[in-house]
Amino acid sequence: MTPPDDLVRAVEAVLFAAEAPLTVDAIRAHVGADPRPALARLQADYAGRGVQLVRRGDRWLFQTAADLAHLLRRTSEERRSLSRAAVETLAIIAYHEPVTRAEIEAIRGVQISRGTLDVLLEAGWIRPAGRREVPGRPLTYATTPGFLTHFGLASRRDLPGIDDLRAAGLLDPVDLSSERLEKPGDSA
Amino acid sequence: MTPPDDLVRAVEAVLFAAEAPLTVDAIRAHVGADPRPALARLQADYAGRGVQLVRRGDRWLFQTAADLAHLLRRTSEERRSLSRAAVETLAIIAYHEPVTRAEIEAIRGVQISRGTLDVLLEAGWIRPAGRREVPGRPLTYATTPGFLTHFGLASRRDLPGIDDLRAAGLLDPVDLSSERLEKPGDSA
Amino acid sequence: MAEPEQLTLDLDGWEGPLDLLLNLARSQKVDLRRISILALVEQYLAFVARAAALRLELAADYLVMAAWLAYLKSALLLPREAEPDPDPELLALQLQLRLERLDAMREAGARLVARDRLGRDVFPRGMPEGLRADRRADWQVGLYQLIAAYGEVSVRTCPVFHVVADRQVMTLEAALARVSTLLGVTLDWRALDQFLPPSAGALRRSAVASSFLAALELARQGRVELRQAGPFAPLYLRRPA
Repeated sequence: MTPPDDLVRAVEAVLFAAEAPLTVDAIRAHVGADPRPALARLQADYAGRGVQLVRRGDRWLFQTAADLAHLLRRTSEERRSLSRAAVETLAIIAYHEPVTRAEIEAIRGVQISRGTLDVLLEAGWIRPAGRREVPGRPLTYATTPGFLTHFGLASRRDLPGIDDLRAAGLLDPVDLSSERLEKPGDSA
Repeated sequence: MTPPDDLVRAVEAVLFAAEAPLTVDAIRAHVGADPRPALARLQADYAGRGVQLVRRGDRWLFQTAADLAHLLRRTSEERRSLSRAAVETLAIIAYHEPVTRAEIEAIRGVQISRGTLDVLLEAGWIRPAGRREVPGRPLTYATTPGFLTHFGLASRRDLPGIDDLRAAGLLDPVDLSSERLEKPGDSA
Repeated sequence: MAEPEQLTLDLDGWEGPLDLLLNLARSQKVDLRRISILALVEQYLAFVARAAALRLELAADYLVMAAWLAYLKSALLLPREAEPDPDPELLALQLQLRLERLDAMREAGARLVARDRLGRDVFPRGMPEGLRADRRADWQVGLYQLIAAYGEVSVRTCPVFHVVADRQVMTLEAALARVSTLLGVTLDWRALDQFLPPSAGALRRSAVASSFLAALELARQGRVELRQAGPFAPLYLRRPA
């Protein structure tokens, strides 16, 4: 390939920097000469490269080669841990579904922020599951098949029950504050 | 010139499509392989063309060749030119970084007026670069990758005349006690 | 008045005394390392004197610099003391270094802005397709965390029963009945403790509190008169005459 002459270089730079496809006249206004021979030369130079010189109607532009479009988009996986509020909310939905936001809050004893449900929805673990026919018709939430897959469950029935949790020591209030002095049953 | 292989085409397309200069890692994330051999090959391919592949800091970008500036300058968007104070402040930060506001003021012999650092921060050329562990813990400033890109520097070592200035001792750390020069009462 | 204004504008052109000094030094047309500090000081002092003669308001830092330079000048001219402190030669050298340093940065800034600048002289691609990176979160949460969280929620929110075991109290109703009944027995003032049932310990404390409240309630209804000599003195009750 012979080195490009000044006109070819000029047309190349003008088209590269242009913010919209340019007509031959517009290119000529920049470079001060008929750009058509240079356009033909550039088209040949870029043939087979990752960038192509193409004509759309009567306008010219550089664009990336169509077969490489997939490279311009990529998905990256980010390891992130779920907030405590989100884990608790997910657990409550899994154990009580279908359940409304107000019911989740009543069970947690704390309000849940808008973002918490969004995170779970985006993760694909919960879904809106219709409205409850009570005043205000609140939306209910339930888990998805994706939830079962992620947590390796065949069905929701595989979730350990309250008694299983107690047996496993998961109901021992080990890290709770001293304000809770008694558990039901202990004092009776 | 041999036709470019797939990796070269891929790196070429990714850099053409990018809206900002890319690091080697960012390119690798898109093309799935070490792009460095391809970058070297592309730099050679584009040498002498109207478009160049350049490295700015650890980032790469295509840009138009400098000698074609006269064809491309956009008279419509006249850039607001920098004040003398802003230019000097930028030079001091670039050549002395990281540098505190007090050190900049000591070199210039005047206080920095309100807008000067703001203008440079807004342009994306400087950034806060941590605090100096001296009394008062003053904030330091340093330049950004955007500074290298805008001023066409491959690295800070390419700053005009930096080696000579260093050799002449003109980039030595600023002795803030020399401020006393202007206060005869203090030194007497 | 036109002329002084002209000079005011001129003064505004300087960014402080160091800037002015550097410009005066440059007018000596020699390498900054070989300028005559004495000549420079003369020029500066002459400038300040001229501005003062024109009754221009000089910024304080110009005058401070003038004072310091006058001191430096006299120190440089006077015969050397045995141990001059600070050494005037050293001070002159420091001033020269400051001028050189500012000059170097001024020069560097000029060279910097004259470079081929992106967006002014060289251009990035005008219409980049753009790259997209879709971030997918890979949530790190397992079944154990899920059920443990449910356990915690259950523990935190299950109802807590608080049983008061065997505590003797005298209710307000009982106290009201007892005080009313006893008031009917006599017309004399009687201390509150004479209205209490025979008891000790916790029940007595409860009886005092309830009987006191009963006395207040009966007084409100006009069914008893109360008398107390002072704070914490015994409280006396009597049926109204």
